[in-house]
Amino acid sequence: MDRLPRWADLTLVPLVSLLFAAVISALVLLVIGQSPVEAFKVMVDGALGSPYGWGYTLYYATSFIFTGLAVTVAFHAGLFNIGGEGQAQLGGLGVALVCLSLPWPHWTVALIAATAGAALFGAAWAAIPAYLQAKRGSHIVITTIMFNYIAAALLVYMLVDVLKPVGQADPASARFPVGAQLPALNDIPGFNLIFERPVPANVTLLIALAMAVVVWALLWRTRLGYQIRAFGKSEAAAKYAGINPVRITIIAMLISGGLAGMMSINNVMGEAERLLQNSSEGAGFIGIAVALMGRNHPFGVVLAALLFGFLYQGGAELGLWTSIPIEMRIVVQGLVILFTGALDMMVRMILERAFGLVRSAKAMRAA
Amino acid sequence: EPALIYDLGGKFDKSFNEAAYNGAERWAKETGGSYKEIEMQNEAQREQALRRLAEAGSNPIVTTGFGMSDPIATVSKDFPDTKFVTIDGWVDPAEHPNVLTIGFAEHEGSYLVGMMAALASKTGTVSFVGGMDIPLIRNFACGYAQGAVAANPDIKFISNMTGTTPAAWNDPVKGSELAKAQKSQGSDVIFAAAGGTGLGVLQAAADEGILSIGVDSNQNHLHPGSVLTSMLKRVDVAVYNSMTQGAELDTTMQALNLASDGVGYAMDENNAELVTAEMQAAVDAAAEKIKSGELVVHDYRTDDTCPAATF
Amino acid sequence: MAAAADTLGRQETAAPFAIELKGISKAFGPVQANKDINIAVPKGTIHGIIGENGAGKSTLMSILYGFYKADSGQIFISGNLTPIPDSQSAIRAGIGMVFQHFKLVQNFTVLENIVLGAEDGALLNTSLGKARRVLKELAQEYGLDVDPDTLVEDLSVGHQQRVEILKALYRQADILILDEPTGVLTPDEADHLFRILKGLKDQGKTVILITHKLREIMEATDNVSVMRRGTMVATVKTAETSPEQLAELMVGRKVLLEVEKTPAVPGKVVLSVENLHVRDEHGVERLKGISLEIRAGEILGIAGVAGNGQSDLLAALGGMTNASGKITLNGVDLPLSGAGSDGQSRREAGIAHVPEDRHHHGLILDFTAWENVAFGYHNDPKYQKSALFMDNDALRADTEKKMTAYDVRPPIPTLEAKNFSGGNQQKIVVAREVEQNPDLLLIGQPTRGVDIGAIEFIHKQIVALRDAGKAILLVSVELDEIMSLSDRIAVMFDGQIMGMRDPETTDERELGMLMAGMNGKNTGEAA
Amino acid sequence: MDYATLLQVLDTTIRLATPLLLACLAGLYSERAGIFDIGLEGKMLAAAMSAGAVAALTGSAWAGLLAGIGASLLFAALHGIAAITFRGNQLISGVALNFLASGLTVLIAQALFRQGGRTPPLSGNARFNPVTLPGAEALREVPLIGPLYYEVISGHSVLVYMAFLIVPLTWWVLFRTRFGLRLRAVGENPAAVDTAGVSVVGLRFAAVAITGVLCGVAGAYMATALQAGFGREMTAGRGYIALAALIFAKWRPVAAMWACLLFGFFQALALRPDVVQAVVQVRVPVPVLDALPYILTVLVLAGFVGKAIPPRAGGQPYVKER
Ligand SMILES: Nc1ncnc2c1ncn2[C@@H]1O[C@H](COP(=O)(O)OP(=O)(O)OP(=O)(O)O)[C@@H](O)[C@H]1O
Ligand SMILES: Nc1ncnc2c1ncn2[C@@H]1O[C@H](COP(=O)(O)OP(=O)(O)OP(=O)(O)O)[C@@H](O)[C@H]1O
Ligand SMILES: [Mg+2]
Ligand SMILES: [Mg+2]
Repeated sequence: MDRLPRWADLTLVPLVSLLFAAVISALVLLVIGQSPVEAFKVMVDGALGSPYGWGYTLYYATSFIFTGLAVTVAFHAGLFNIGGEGQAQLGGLGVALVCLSLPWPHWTVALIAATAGAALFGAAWAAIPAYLQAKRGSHIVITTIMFNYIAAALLVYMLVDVLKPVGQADPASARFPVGAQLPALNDIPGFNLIFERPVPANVTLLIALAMAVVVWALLWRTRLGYQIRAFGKSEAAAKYAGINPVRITIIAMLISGGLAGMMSINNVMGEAERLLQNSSEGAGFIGIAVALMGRNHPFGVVLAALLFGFLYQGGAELGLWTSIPIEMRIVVQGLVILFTGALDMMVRMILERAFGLVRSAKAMRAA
Repeated sequence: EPALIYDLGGKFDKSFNEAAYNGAERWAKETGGSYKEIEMQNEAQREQALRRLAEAGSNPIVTTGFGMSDPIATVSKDFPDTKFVTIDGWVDPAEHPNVLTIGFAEHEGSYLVGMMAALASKTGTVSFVGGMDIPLIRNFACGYAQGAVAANPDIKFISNMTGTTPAAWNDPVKGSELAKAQKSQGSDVIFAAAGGTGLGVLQAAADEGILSIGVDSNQNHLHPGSVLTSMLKRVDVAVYNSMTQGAELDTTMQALNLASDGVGYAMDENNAELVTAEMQAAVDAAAEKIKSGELVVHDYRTDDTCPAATF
Repeated sequence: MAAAADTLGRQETAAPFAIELKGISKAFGPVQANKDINIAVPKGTIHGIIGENGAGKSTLMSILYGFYKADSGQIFISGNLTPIPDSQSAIRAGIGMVFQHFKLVQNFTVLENIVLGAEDGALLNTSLGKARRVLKELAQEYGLDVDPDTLVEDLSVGHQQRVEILKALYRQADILILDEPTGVLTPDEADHLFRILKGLKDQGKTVILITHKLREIMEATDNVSVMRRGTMVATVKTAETSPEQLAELMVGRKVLLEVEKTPAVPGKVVLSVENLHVRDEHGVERLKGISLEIRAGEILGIAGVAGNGQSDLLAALGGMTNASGKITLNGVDLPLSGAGSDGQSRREAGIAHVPEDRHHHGLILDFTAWENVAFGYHNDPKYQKSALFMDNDALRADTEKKMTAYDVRPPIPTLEAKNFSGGNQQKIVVAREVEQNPDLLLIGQPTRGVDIGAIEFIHKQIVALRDAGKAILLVSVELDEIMSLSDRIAVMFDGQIMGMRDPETTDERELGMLMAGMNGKNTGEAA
Repeated sequence: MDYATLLQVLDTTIRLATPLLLACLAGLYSERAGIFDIGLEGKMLAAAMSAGAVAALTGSAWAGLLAGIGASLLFAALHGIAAITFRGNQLISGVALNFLASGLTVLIAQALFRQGGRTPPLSGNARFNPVTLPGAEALREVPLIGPLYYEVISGHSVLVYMAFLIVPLTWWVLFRTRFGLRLRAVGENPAAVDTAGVSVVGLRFAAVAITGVLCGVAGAYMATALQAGFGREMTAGRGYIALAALIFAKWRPVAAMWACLLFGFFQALALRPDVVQAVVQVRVPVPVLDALPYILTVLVLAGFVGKAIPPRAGGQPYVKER
C-alpha cells in the first residue's frame, strides 16, 4: 500500500475525519427529525454571524487552546493526560484563591499572580498521577480519570464549606475584587472597534496564543522539548540516551497540568469573575479532541480550538433557538475524537486507497 | 416577546420548572403569543443565556431558581431596558430597578401538608426529603414540621437533605434511597421538596406502599393512590403574570403566600380517597387562620431557626 | 529453481515431498520479503535454511505456518495443494512451528500452554487430564521433560523452547519448523536439541531448521536452501557442499572478512573494570563479577553466545542500568548507581556507545536524521544556540557533513530515520558516536543486519578510531568479526569472563569451548 | 449505628453495587481479552436510555432489557471495530464513545418523548419490580438472620440476583472452560493464541460482545429497576467506578464482587452522612465520601494495597504486519 504524502497526512486526515463526523452528525439530526442545513445555519449565524457570536466563539476557543496544548504536551511525552478537566478545576481554585486573597491594585498584577496560581494548582494536580506513573507504573489514564473525580469532590468541598460567602445559597465563591477583573475584548482599544458590546472573550485570548507559540518553541526548539519528544517516541531509547524517564514524565505532566490549569484565567477570572462549581464545563475533555484534531501541533491546536469554539457557541445557539438539544455538540465532539483518535487508521486507509487510484490513473495516462 | 429560563432540574421536572412551563404555556395559549425558553444544564451557562436573550430583545426575561440571581445582578446592568424576573432568588431592588424578585411563603403551604401528613400517618412518624441544603429548602421542612406537630404533638419527624450542590435537584437514585431509609425508620408519609430528586422519592414511596407528598406542581397524578397531596407553589401564576405584564412589568418585589393563593395544597381525583373529609376540614381551618393572620407560621429564613425541628 | 527440487529428492525417496512451496511472494509495505520462492523438502529429512539477516527466512516459514498470508504462490503438503490461510490450517496439515520469539503465555502453566488451541472440548478438565498423559509419553519418547505445572515465566529459555516443541508434537505435527532455535541456547542445550531433532527424524518426521550457523547446518541437516534478499538462490545436499560455498551463496560474492589493520600499540589504561555485578529487574544476577582493562589504542573484543551478559556489560558501562563494583575511566571513578550514573554522565566522561539494538535504543525511528545525530548529545554545548534554545541549523549542517562522510544514502538530514535501510541507519549511529571522538567507544553488534559494503566501512571506522589512540570495547556474536577486529578477545559465559585470548594465537574451536563454559586448557588436552 | 440502620445501609449497598458489579464484570471480559474499555460508562448510558424508552413504549421491562443490551452491543461493536479491526487507540475510542453516548441518549430521548431528554416514568410491568425470596416473610421475625434475609437479601429485582449469579459463572467460564483459557491467553499474549490456530480477532470480538451484553444489563437495571425511567447522565460515572473496582479487584471475578460491594457501600454511606456522623462522631463532608472509591483506586494503582498487574497485552492492538 502506498504511503500518504506528508502534507496529506497533516491536512487531509483531520479534514476527512471532520467530514465523517459532520456527515454522521447530519444523519443523527435527520434521524431525530431535524434539518441539518437549518442547524448548520443557526450555528454559523450564532457563532460567526456577529461580533457578539465571535465574542463567544473566541472565548471558548481560548479555553480550548489551553486544554488542547495541555493534552498535546503530554501526548508528545507519550502520556495520555485525560485529567485536563480536574487540572482545570484546580486551576480555577488557584485563580480564586489568588484573586480573593488581596485587594489587587490593577488587573495586570492580578493577572500575573492568578496565572501563576492557576498553573501551579493545575500542575500540582497533575503531579501525583505523574509521579505514580513514573515511579510506580500506575497507568496515567486511569489515575487522571480518578483525579478528575477527586477534583470535583474537592471543589464541592471548597465551594460549599470554605469559599461560599455567608448567606449565599449557590456553591460559588465571592465575586473577585474589581482590581482582579480582566478587560474583555470590548474593553481593549482596537478590539473595541469590533466588539461594541460586552463579550466574554478577554485578554486571556492573547495569553493563549502566546502559550501556543511558547509550547511550539518548547517542543521543537529547546533541549527539554527534544527530550520530551524523544521520551515520548521511545522510552527505551531515551534511557539509552541518558534521558531520565522519571524526570521527563513528571516535567511533561507538570507543564501539561499547568496549561490545563491556566485555562481558568479565561473562564474564572475573565468571565465568571468568581469560582463556580464545574467552571471548566468539560473543556478539559475537549482538549483531547482539539489535540487530536490539531495533530498535536500548537498551530493545529489553535485552529482546532477555533473550530471547537465555533462548535460550542454554535451548539449553544442550537439549544437556544431550535428544539435541537445542546447535547448535539457533545455528539460532534465524540465523533471527532472517534475519527481522529481511534479510527485514524481507517481514515488513512481510505485516503491511501484514494491516492493509489489517483496515482495509477496518472500512470495509465502517462503510459 | 418574553423569555423563560428553567433551572438545572429541567423543564420537565414535573415540579418547580414544570410549573413555570405550565404558566408560560397558559400565557401563550391565552394570548397566542410565543416565548423563548432555555434549560440550564450547567452553572456556567447562566450568564450567557441571559445575555443572549437580552441581546435578542426578549423582554421580560423570567428565570426560575435562586442560582440566577447573581448572574442577573451582573447582566441586568448591561441591559437597563430589559426587565428580568428572578423567581425564588433575590436581587437588590435598589441597585437593580429592572429586576423583579418573586418569593413564596413556602412555610405556609408546607404547614398545611405537614398537618395532612401527621393526620394520615399510621406510624406516627413523618419525614421530609429536601433537595439542596439551603435556607429556602429548610423553610419547606420547617413549615412542614410545624404543621405536623400542630396536628399531632407526638409526631416523630425525620429530615434528610440530598446534597449541597445543584446536583441535589436531580438525583432520583438518592431520592429513592433516602425514602427507603426513612421508611425503615418508621416514616409512612414523606414530603419531597427536591426537584427531580423528588421523583425518586415519590417512586420509592409508591414502591414501598407508603404515602408521599409532592411539591411545586400538582404531582398527585404521578402515583395515584400513593401521593397524599402536593404542596403547590404557584410558580405558574408568577410566570403567567410576569409574561402578561410584558415589558411594562412592575418590578416591586412580590411575596406570594397563602392569602394571595401563591401557595396551597392540591386535591383532585387521584388523592380523593386518601384524604378524609375530617383531614381536609382541619387543614382548611388552619389555612383560614393563616390567611387571616391569626396563625403565624414561622419563616425559617428570618432567623435560621425552626421551632419544630432541628436540622 | 524448480530444478533444484528434482535434483534432490525424487530418485532417492519414492515418497512425495513433505512440503513443496511454489512461487511464494510476500511484501511488507515497500519491503519485498519473499520473491517467487520455490522449495521442496523430502519427507523424513532435516532441511536447513540459511541467509543473512532480513533475507526473508522467517517470513517464508511464517507463511508456511499460516501466520502471514502470502501475496501469491502455492503450498503443497505431501503432494496435495493445501491452502494455508491461518495457523489452524497449518496445524491441521500437520505443521508445527517453533518461532524465533517464542509464542508462549508467560503466566500460564506449561500444561495450559500445551492445551491452548488444541482443547478436546468446551470444558478444560478433560483436556488438561489428557494433555498431562500425552506429555508424559512425549517426554519419554523424545527426552523432552518439563514439569507440566510450572509457570512458563519460571522456565529457562531452553525449557521454554522444549514447551514449544511439545506444543507442536502434542498437535501431532509431522513437519516441524524451527526458526533460529540455537541463538538463545547454550551449546549444551543446543546439543540436546539436535539429539531431539535426530530422534524426530528417525520417527519419520520432517524438520526445517533455520540458522545462521554454518556449523549447525553442516552437522545436522540433510539438505540446505540458501536465501538472499528475498529470493531462494539455491538448494543443495549438505553432503555435497562446504561452508565456504554456502557463505558465498548467502552473500552473493566471495567473502573474505579480513580487516586490514596494523598491530596495536596499546597505551595507558583507559577503562578499568573491577568486580562488576549487575542484577536485572527480576533480581537475577546477570554479571557475576567482571574485571577487565582496556588500553588506549586497542580493541577488546567480547565473544560469547547471546545472553551471557555481554548486553548487560554494555548497558552497565553505557549508563543504562545500575551496577555495583568499580569502574574507572582515565583514572577517575565513575558512579555505578544514583546521580552521575546515567548515559548523559557517561557521554560527558568520554564514553560513546553504539548500542546492540539500533531500533530500540540507538535511534528514534520517527525522528529525522539530524535529530538522531543529536540523540544523547542534545546537551552538548556545540549544539546550543543560547541558554534556552538548541541550534537546529548547526545540527542539520553537521548532520549533512557526517552523512556525506559516512556515505549514508540518501544524505538528507531531514528524512526520518525509519526511511533509511538498516545499514544506513547503522551508519548514522556509528557516525554519531565515532565522530564524538570519545576516549572509549562501546560498540555492540556493529554490523548486525548490515550489508557487506557497509560492514567494511564500519570496520574501517572502528580501526581508524583505534589507531587514533582510543579504547574500544567490541561486542559481537559473529566470531569472524571478533577474530578479525580485536586485538584481544575476552570470552563471556554466564555473566563471567571465561578467559582472555590473543586472536593471533587462538582459533574458533578454542573460543567455542570457552563460550560453552569450558576451560580452554581442557579442550586442548581432549583434542 | 443500630442494626436496623445497618441493614438499611446494606440494602442500599446491594442495590447500588449491582450496576457497578455488572459493569465491572463487563469490563473484566474485555480487559482480560486485552481490550481496555473506558467506555463502560457510555455503554451503560446508551443501554439505560434504550431500555427506558422501549420499556415505556412497549410496557415490558423485558423488552426494555433486550433493547438496552442491543444498544450497548452497538457501542461495543463500534469499540471493537476501532480497537480490533482498525487497531486504533483503545483509550481514545472509549473516551469518544462515552461522549457519543452522553450526547446521543439525550438527543434520542428528547426526540422520542420531548421530556427534556428523559423517558417517561415507568410503572407496573415496564419495570423490574422487587421479588420476595421464598421464606422471607416467614423468617422475618427470626432474630438477626430474619431481618437480614428479609431486608437485605430478599426484595430486590431479578436483575440483582442475576448480577450476583454472574460472578461464579464468570469465574467458572474464565478458569474452567476452553473459552476462558483462550480469552485469558489472548489478553496475555495474542501471538500465542494466533499461532495456536485460534482467531485473535474472533476471540476479542466475542469478549467485547460479552462486555456489551453485561453493560446492557447494567444500563437496563439503572432505568428499569433501580429507577423508573431514564434521565440524562443517569449513570453518573458508575462506569468509571466499575473500572476502578476492576483494577481494585485485579481483574478477578470474585474479588470484583467484593470491590463493587465495597464501592456500593461507600455510595450508600454518601447518601447517609447522618449515619456516618453518628458512627464516627465527626461530620465527614459528603465530598470525602463521594471521592473515597477514587482515592482507594489510586492507592491500589500506586501499589500501596498490593500491585495491580493488568493483562500484559492489554491496550495494545494485535499487529502482525507493521
Ligand atoms: N511484520 C513485519 N512487518 C514489516 N516488515 C517485516 C515484518 N517482518 C519482517 N519484515 C521485513 O521483511 C524482511 C524479511 O524479514 P525476515 O524476518 O523474514 O528475515 P529473516 O531472514 O528471518 O532475518 P533474520 O535472520 O534477521 O531473522 C525484512 O526486511 C524485514 O524487515
Ligand atoms: N520491521 C520493519 N517494520 C517496518 N519497516 C521496516 C522493518 N524492517 C525494515 N523496514 C524498512 O524496510 C526497508 C528495508 O529495510 P531492511 O533492513 O530490510 O534493508 P536492507 O535492504 O537490508 O538494507 P541494508 O542493505 O542497508 O541492510 C527500510 O526502509 C526499513 O525502514
Ligand atoms: Mg528471522
Ligand atoms: Mg538488512
